[in-house]
Amino acid sequence: MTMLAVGRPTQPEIEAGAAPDVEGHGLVQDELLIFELGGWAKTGVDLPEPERDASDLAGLTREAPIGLPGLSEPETLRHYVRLSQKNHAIDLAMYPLGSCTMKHNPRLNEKMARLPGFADLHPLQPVSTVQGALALMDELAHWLKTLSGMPAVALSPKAGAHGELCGLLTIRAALEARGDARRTVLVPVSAHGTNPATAAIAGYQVVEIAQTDDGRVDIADLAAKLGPGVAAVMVTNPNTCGLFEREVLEISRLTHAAGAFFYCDGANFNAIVGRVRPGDLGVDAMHINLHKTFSTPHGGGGPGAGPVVLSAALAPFAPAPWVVSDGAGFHLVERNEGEAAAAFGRMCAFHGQMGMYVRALTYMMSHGSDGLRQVAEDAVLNANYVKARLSGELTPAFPDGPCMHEALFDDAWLEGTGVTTLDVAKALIDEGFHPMTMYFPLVVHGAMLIEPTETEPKREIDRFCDAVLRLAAAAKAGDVARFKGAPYKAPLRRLDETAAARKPRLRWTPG
Amino acid sequence: MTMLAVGRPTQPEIEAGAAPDVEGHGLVQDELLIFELGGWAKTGVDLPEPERDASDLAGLTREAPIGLPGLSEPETLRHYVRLSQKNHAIDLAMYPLGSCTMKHNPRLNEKMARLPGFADLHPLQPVSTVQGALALMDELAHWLKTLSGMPAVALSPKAGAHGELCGLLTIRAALEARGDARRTVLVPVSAHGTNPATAAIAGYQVVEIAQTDDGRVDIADLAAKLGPGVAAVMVTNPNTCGLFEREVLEISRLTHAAGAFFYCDGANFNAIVGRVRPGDLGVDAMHINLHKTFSTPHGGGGPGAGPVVLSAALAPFAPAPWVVSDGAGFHLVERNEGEAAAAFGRMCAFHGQMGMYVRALTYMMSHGSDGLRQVAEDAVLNANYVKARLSGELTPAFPDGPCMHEALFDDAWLEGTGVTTLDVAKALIDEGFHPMTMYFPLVVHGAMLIEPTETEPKREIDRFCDAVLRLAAAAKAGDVARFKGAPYKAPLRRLDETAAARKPRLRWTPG
Amino acid sequence: MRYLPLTPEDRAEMLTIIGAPSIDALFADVPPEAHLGGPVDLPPHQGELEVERALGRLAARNRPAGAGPFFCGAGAYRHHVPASVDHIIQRSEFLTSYTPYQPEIAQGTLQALFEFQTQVAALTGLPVANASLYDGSTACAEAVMMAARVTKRSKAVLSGGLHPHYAEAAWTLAHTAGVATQRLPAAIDAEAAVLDAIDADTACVVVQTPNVFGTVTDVSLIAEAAHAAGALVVVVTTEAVSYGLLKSPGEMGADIAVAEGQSIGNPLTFGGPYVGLFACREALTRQMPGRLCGETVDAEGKRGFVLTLSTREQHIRREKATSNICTNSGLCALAFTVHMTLLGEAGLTQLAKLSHARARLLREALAAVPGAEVLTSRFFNEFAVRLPKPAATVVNALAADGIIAGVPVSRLDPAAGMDDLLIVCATETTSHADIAEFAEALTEELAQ
Amino acid sequence: MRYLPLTPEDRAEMLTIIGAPSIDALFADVPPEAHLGGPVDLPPHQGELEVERALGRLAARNRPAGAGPFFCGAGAYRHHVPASVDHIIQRSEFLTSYTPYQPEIAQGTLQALFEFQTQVAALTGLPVANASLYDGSTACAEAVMMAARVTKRSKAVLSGGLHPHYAEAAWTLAHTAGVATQRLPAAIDAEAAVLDAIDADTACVVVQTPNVFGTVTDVSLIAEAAHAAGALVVVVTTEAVSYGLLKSPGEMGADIAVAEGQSIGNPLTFGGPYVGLFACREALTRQMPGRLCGETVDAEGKRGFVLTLSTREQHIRREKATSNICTNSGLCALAFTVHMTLLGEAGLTQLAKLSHARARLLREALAAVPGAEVLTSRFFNEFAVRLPKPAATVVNALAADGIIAGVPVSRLDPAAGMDDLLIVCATETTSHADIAEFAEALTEELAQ
Ligand SMILES: Cc1ncc(COP(=O)(O)O)c(C=O)c1O
Ligand SMILES: Cc1ncc(COP(=O)(O)O)c(C=O)c1O
Repeated sequence: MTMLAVGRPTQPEIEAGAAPDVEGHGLVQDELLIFELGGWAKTGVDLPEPERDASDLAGLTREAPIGLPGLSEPETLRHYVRLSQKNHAIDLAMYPLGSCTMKHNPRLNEKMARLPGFADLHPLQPVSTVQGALALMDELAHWLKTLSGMPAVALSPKAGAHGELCGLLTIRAALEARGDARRTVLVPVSAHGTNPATAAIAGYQVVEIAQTDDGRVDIADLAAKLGPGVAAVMVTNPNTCGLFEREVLEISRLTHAAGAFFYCDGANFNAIVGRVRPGDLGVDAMHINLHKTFSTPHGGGGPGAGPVVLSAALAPFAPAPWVVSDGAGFHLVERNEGEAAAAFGRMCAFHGQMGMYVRALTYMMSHGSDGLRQVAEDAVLNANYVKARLSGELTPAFPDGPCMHEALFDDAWLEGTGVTTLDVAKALIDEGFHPMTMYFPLVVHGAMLIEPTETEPKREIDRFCDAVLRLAAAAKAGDVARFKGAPYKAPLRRLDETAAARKPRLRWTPG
Repeated sequence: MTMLAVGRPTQPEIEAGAAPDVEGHGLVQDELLIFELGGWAKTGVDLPEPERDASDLAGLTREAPIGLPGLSEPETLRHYVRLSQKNHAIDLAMYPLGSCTMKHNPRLNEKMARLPGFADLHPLQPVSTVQGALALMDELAHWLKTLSGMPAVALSPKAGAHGELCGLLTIRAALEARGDARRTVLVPVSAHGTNPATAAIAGYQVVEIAQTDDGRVDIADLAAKLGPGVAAVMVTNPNTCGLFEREVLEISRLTHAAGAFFYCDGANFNAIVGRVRPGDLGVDAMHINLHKTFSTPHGGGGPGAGPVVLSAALAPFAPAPWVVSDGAGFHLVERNEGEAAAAFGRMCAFHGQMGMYVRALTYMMSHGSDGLRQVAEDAVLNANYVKARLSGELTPAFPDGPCMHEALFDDAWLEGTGVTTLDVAKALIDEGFHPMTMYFPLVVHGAMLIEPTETEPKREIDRFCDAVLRLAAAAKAGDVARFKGAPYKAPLRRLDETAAARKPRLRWTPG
Repeated sequence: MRYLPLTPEDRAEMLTIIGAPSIDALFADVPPEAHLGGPVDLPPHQGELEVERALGRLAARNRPAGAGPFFCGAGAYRHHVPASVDHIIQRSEFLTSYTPYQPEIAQGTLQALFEFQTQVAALTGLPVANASLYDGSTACAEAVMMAARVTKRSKAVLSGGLHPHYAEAAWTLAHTAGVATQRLPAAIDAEAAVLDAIDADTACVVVQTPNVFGTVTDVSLIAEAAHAAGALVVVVTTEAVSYGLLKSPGEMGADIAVAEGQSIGNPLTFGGPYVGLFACREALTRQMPGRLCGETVDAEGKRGFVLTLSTREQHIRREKATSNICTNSGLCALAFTVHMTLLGEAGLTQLAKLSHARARLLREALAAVPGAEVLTSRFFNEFAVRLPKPAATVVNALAADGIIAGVPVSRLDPAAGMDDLLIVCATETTSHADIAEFAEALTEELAQ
Repeated sequence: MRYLPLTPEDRAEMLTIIGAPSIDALFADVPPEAHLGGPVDLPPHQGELEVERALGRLAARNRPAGAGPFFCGAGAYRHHVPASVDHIIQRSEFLTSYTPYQPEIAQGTLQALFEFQTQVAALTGLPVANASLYDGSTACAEAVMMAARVTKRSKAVLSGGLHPHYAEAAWTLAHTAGVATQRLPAAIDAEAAVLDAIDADTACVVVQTPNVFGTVTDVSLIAEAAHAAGALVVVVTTEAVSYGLLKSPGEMGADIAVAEGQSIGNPLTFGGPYVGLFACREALTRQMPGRLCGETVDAEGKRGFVLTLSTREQHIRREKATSNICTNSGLCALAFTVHMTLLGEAGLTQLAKLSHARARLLREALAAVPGAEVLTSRFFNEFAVRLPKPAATVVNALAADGIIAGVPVSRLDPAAGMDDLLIVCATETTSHADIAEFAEALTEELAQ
């Protein structure tokens, strides 16, 4: 149908003024919780009538109602589409969360993961009916091993932290196998929280390694703390300051000399993929976040996948399942027997994050060896460009030398302005960007960690840098309100997290 | 990675004030045209090298550059995702465009249309390789014929207007076949623009039929104008005032008595589907907008599909292609021969809107005969509810008796307020709704045509009615600025259509 | 039912507020004898799972183009559509919005249309393009009508290289308006022949390049002659990818260029929905059919886009409109634009060259098949082959072996007396293996 | 390369601004000997079409569950996922966003998580649920660790009905922390046996209902006894749809309920990604692993949601955290919530009853097969069948006929000495024809 059938094109009659108090929000809709939309008897599905009753379960069935609302399909779709528009996303603008590698998530990955041959496959079907799935896992393993320069990989860990645990348990098993019970793991102060947490959960005492003024592992301190009690040294490289551990070869030499294993947190692998192989650096175990380096989507918090590449010394202790092949095709070793006799156990049910394997392999094959190398180079180039553009106004935590995939700033430049790192982050929201990572790593005061990734165009990085510089000028000019009140233009103003923690309301309750 | 590694949850420090002049827009991004994003040498695809050159086309190949920018995949995706957020959509809120039937578009329809067995099928493959596609067309035809109570259907028209043309050309062919050249088509004043336009293009003179005070065809005027020169009477039923033509049987009786054919515009079929069969009303031809009644998406302006159901008298003259079947399976009659010897010609290349057929049949099978009947009932119920809720403050164009699927108001209630129908529409945008259809039908002054459809929940209709009533109160209270300046909260303020028409800029040009 | 939000309680409450005793009361205006007592004779509602299975069974009875060697063209082309294109057109905001009549909340669609028009103008080498028509064939018919309006003449000369379906659709629309369409005999290299048919009553000549037999023609000379005779030149293209390699219609003097845009961004889908491209000279703008999107500013002076020049259209001009079109091919146009943006000039050129290269490989392979003779000398990515037996017979035989060999001319135009001609096509999706398999199977078939 | 926006000109310009002579200069910190001269030994980049074909070939070497009769359960379940669920989780704003650390621009994700937590709490009958863990098995392991923390005891008793993979994952995590896991012998009706194993050092008993053999148990009495002994009760559920019909863990006295949420909203995907549900009593909140979303207000007093109580988590508490989990299963949790919202209580109950009904039909059919003996008496939608030959042999034989007969116990737990046991499962996707075909094929197979 047609608007304006009167035929006269229209024209604004009055000069635009500020909005009078209009209750609505234009396209952005307030949205209640499903529990408040009142669909207590509704459903958005149509199901046939059951052919049998549940009389055989007398006494076992629920009497009281569950208390779950339902909505018709149109209402459900609208509810979640409305909610979605309250999110920032890579697809909307730069998302420079340091250490998170928020890169473009290709839609081809999603399409491939949805092929019935992958998505509609049960983990316990006879292996004769899943040869393609096992071949894919084998191929993914081949890529990961080749890119890392390491001989083995355990695919099953479900995220980075899970991979860390897998790595440390492999090390623990290797040590036990040689009757060498060691009790501590050395972790740099700059490490991501999951490192010490994982070490503790793996049953180790965590001892911190100091950091040098140039943001690297303090070799002297490391040497001093290494000893017969040390099971592993857990170093992130490139590290969480966005710097490459220059002394990495020395770190691994010292570590091995002390009979310990070198665990590398590979969350930042994106900076070196295709250019440097951890295997060449003496690494014994490293997890790879497929949801970072290999573009599987973060999905608002997961799922991810954290395969762990392993050195020859550790390979035998990797957990089940293993994919092995012979003339007859691929097989799954699901128990600690045969090739996996020394496996330390099992990380989870079934075989890991197949959906992420498909996405990651799709991405790897798309980039190829040449493209992946370019990924690292562009990621590092973008980060150094940000560092160069902002260093005039902001204070880089480690000014000397290049950074790798992320640029780290401290809050010295805010001194005396009354504006904090948090305020800058919130003000960036008004500028249309997701804030950088803030207050991490802990070793840097008021840290601002900016990781553009290789999939940001120069134009967008410039837009971002311009906004940061505008804010820097505003802060120095004393325009504090712009920061303290920020965000002004987000779906919500600044949220009260303190109140949330003081008396937690963790679920909706009637009335 | 983590925000707030400092560990202290944060809290707003200052009371929320109005936003200072912040340049950004939060989540809503300004977005340039692709031609301004400067990717003149870029591409977002990777293609292998051609194995042969184009030397054999010497003299025929382009020398000058085309002048098309390209973008990488991340940039392209971001560009169009940003643009998308500047649109209103059914999935966001009520979209009560009268006569457009903006109902929920089920995602199952989209999924089915993308099955390779439908989406990856060439129209000229050997029929032995497309039996499922022909079976689907045959099944769709069966549903349309059964629902309309008519013996035949021409599927190929690509939208409603195309269906109108198909219908009139069928009528013309039938008349010519009986050596009866008639020159005029009678069309009510309230008709949709496509009706007179189509009649003219089909080579007929358009004569208007008057309308009664209660918004129906003036039977006396119709009778007066009917005669040997009249080829067809073209009536929309339910009509564009949202009313059922009470005298429809008389209309068809008179029409047939005069040797003319009764064409019904079926754009509003949603109001009666499953409850009334046009065939029982004496209709000879009627197009059905699959993109209205049968939920195929409007897609920002199309594509649609406009199959035309036909009476026995007209059936032989339907255009190619025809799907026919025998023991050997389904066949396509693609030329005016055999069964189709009398066909008037061809509406378009190939066989019509297959993608829409799949969606429409998916929808029909989901609803079934019982669900489709309920569709009509709920659509009519919702419209009458809107009429009831608004009639106190607004002025219904036809207060007496029920309306069908849409509620029509005139602008008498705005008299003296200085506010126009257009202003009300723009103010509704600020309230978060898409405006109703305005200034159509032409027979009603400052018409506001509201069609909620059956897929709107009562809660949303109430939200809409509350907003309209709020605006009515504001208009009567003299708050003109709220209207004249509206919209205030949309991505853009009111646009200058007059300037656009005065010196048209229909494409981007450098500089 | 899952698509219906109203509950029985809602319905009861609403009826009360309406003041109606029952739903039936709301249908009181329907003549009693026309009321259906109950549901019509069709199956009842089904769940998603059941419907999905039923449709899946139908789909399984078709042989997708991608399932094996495949060589059909002749107006619809199998090109790879990037996953991100389909992702964008499924965005709720694009998929479930209407024609952008309220520009303040439709800038997404409008800006995309403005980009579409600019891309189409660039590709066709003409200054003005509309916001899409149904498909290439209806765009061609509209072009003929427009030429008649502009020139006030009543004859259109259709080249023998014009796709037969296009010729039929043009005839259907034109003859009702008293515009004669003179369709010249089918011929591989047919375009030049239109010259001899031009007379004082000729509104336009309609030529196609690459034509239905694949022949590429530089229509510059034809255009000169036509213009000299006061006729307009309509250049038709069914394979939009060819714009990436060949001279544009505008460059060759076309007044109106129409094309089928399917092969950029849109799947085959058995023939539709597709997207008609329509471009012309500036002077003809106000005679164009279909919607136009134009640039303007909002009340704050910010750039924005609106539908404009609607006084040409049915909803304003009614029986005097330039066309009756209302709903067009919006979402297909969006798919075209997104894919075109991904390609860019570099990608489109590469894609065109690759399709051409694969077609040359196909030509080499088929030319070597005993009994097969390649007839088209200047082609982009499809050409005609003469076979020693009816092409339809060969196609059916090869289909049984899982090879879709192409389109027999007899299927499009039995009257042409070209039953032994087969139109074959290659694109970037045609693999070397496909070609080898085809040549081998054809050799066998012709040997019998 | 299509995913890389930088042009050569961009790179040169950026290097200049950086003041670096070359890209290599930016890698100066890498030890020279560790520099790779060129690309590693892997294939070069490929276009979308080529990659799609390669992955398609791999997919084609698998037999999808939906391709024919299919009866696998045992921890992963084939249910129909509505198309709208997949549409929502593919929305850019959900798919390509990170953990909602900046709540002002993550309310979409946060509100959905708050709805998720509320739904999980309702389903499990416990007041507090977290924002998801990796899957059911890791959730189970975390529950054991949490129970040990809470009770300061160092033994967990695992029922013989607990899914073997769950038991192994729990053992793996627990034993490193010095928490012993006493795994009781596998048995069809195994849960009650945990009572005898409880001692003063028992931190928790872990029972599963429906258990891996399908047996449904009312654990109320077990809970009473365990509580009396100061032990916590962890109730595991692998088939979340069963919540629609059976008593909830909370109702039966569970302190902690963990479940695999896959069967609501998530496809099988060969075992992952799935979504772990984790709920517990209020008093245990601050000992929970994983993220929690809580309600609060913004500076204008408007309701909003944030991640809260993070002082339990690794990024704040580091080595003292309750768990090392960071990335969880956000998008799978969203799929769960969207599907759960579509179902509602009415739909979930209906779905549960339908799955149970189909399982009863399956039981009737298999019970009639000579040689087959149904062992599970109280089941929801799966049960164990004893066969006269090794179950694995039968499964492989039927797979050859296109029937996926179920999961042999030997595959999960060879040590159990139950090689002749087959676990079969039915859901709403199991048709009458599937069941008939299975029974017939099994009859034949056993007859040999
Ligand atoms: C440096 C580092 N290590 C480990 C992790 C943990 O990875 P995941 O969140 O996948 O468990 C992250 C990501 O948050 C990280 O940035
Ligand atoms: C009453 C009426 N008739 C005809 C049409 C034309 O249908 P279409 O836009 O599909 O050509 C419409 C829709 O705009 C309409 O509302």
